[in-house]
Amino acid sequence: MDARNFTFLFYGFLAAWLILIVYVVVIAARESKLRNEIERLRRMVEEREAK
Amino acid sequence: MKFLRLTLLIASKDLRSEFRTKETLNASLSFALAILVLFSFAFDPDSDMIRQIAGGLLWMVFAFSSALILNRGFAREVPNDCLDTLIASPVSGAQLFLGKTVANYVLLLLVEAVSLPVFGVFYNANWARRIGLLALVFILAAWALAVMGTMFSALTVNLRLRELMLPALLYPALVPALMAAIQLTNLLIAGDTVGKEDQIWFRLLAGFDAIFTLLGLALAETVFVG
Amino acid sequence: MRNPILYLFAAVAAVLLAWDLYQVFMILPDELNQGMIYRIIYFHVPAAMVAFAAFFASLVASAGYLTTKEMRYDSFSASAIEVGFVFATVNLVTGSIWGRIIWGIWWTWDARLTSMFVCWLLYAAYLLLRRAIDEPAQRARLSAVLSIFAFTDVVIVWKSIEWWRTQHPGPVLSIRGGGGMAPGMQAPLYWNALALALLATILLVLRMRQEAARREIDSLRRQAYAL
Amino acid sequence: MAAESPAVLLEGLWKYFGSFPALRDVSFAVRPGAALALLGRNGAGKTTLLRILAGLSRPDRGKVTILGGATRSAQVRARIGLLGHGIGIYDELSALENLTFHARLQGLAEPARAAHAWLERTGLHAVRDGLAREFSRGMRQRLAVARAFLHEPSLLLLDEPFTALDDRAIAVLQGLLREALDRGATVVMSTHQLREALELATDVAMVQKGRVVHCGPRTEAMLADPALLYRTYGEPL
Repeated sequence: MDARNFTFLFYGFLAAWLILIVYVVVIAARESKLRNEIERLRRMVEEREAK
Repeated sequence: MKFLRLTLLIASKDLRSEFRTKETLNASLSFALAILVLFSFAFDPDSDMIRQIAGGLLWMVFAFSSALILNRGFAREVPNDCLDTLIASPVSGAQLFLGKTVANYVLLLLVEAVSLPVFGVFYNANWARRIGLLALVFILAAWALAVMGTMFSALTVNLRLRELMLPALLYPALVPALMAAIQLTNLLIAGDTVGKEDQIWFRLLAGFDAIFTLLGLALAETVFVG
Repeated sequence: MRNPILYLFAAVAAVLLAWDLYQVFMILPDELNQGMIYRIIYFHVPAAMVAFAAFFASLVASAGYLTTKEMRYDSFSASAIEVGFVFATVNLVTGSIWGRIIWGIWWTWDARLTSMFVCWLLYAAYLLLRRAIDEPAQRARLSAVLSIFAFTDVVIVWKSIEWWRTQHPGPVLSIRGGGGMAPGMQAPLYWNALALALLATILLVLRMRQEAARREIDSLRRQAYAL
Repeated sequence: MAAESPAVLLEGLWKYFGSFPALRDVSFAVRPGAALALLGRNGAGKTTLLRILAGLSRPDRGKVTILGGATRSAQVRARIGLLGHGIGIYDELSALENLTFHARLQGLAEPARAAHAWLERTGLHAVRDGLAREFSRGMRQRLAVARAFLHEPSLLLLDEPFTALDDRAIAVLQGLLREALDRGATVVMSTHQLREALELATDVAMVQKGRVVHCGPRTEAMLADPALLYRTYGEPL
């Protein structure tokens, strides 16, 4: 019982941290996507203004 | 009094155009009946089984078939920009919301009134033993469906994914009310009394109705006017 | 991550979490009935606290948006719900793992668990709704209304252990009048809640910057197509 | 006459979609009995402006006074007539039911009588019991015009009123607009049909990228050369 007890405690903490880490990764990925989108639109606005 | 006049005007307009075509009502009813038939094949309905699944089955049927009605409530206003015309007219957001809710409520009660006897026939259930309280459950829970459904269909009426968003929002929000309705329906169809322990479900239903009716009335104007 | 205050928050959170882990694993004894698994409470309960605090903050910000129409409130509200949603997920997952040991099952449909799951679904629907609306002001308005509606379920989760007899334990913390937990065991829980709250604040700030970037994208897009 | 308060008064109006300003510091007044034509390219902000006047949308900054009251107040809403892009007619209801519903909605004392009278005026009385969805396009449009006019509104808000109409409906609408102006009603309309609009208009406002760049009386020169304003403000038509 106690061995399983310990394993599951480990799983619990692991799962909790994993969820948080995944979220941080999601945020980071989104960050670069947003930055690219802003760049793209800025260029588009400049181009259209130049015309 | 003036508040109710315009509310009822909206409701009667909706009901009149629904009863003219009966499109939604027919679709919703045949959907409800189809589920009832399918389930009677899936389970071998003996009296013990009925005791356990009656509430769940009935409220699943109502919840799913009501989505058609609730979706249509505001979708009806979309084609010719009728919603804009209504919002610009002297009817207030709260009156419009309540009128739509009442119209949906009447249609939902109709679906329930047809489905319940059909359920009794298909499943050999003697559902009328505690008809008074059962009616109260249906009246309260149908209002919960109507009020929540009308609010969320007002929220989603102008969205691209209207038909997809409504169920995604509506069903989680309805869970407390549906749970209460299922528990009480199970008890009452089995002919049991509602003990002290189960009073909470009635309170939950009534509270749900009251809170969301008030929230809906308070926020309707915000939802309609951008 | 350029803001020094954020670094400070991160440092404090890290120290607190390390100290807490030390306390929880090295100092505190096993619980009488549960053995060592009870230690999961130090994540399970603070995660719920943080999630509910975030949802409440979003409720306030939503009301703020509806009265002032300031987009800042909308950014805050959306960010708080997303972060709160993550912590709600942590709460559900850790709870489920705990339940597997204590009750022998991953999940049971009692009032507490069900209402929490519904709460999770509702806020997931909120995040879905935001993606379905393109026009920023409309998105802000409608999601503010949904945030207000959804919060009623948080109240139900909160009160569920008093309203129903649930498999989930009743209040154990002394601040809610429960007495199930020794004071020595409660202190690390509060400290951990503080640490997670700091972590949530950092995530919230990062997330709000992204909302600002999104707003810029919206206006650039309008500009580009209006030219 | 000079002391009369304006029918529509806009002061420093801003409307944002996100951070994009669709209306930027719009201010003007329309005196009672005037017919204002809002000109401008698509996306200039004409529809946004009309939606704010109709109470369908709230400005983010600035003040709107309509017929001496605030938009969205019940008294004001009972006095405006709106004819937008959509016709605001229910397809499953008959012509008579549609008009009776709107007459009730507007709180008319004798809704049925008003409905019959307006069916008569728009030449739809013979088909009053036909469902709106069975009507031809032109008939539906005339029904929509009747719907917008039947409570004799003091302020008419028309968004591109001539665009979707056929000749007969345009004739009906023009007749009704003249009559409304004669009884002292105010008209604000956005339009691309320059000639029809300018013939009716007493005033003209030019909207460009959310700004009102010109607002003044309609002149004979404009009537003679409908594109004049567009050329003056450097906007190719």
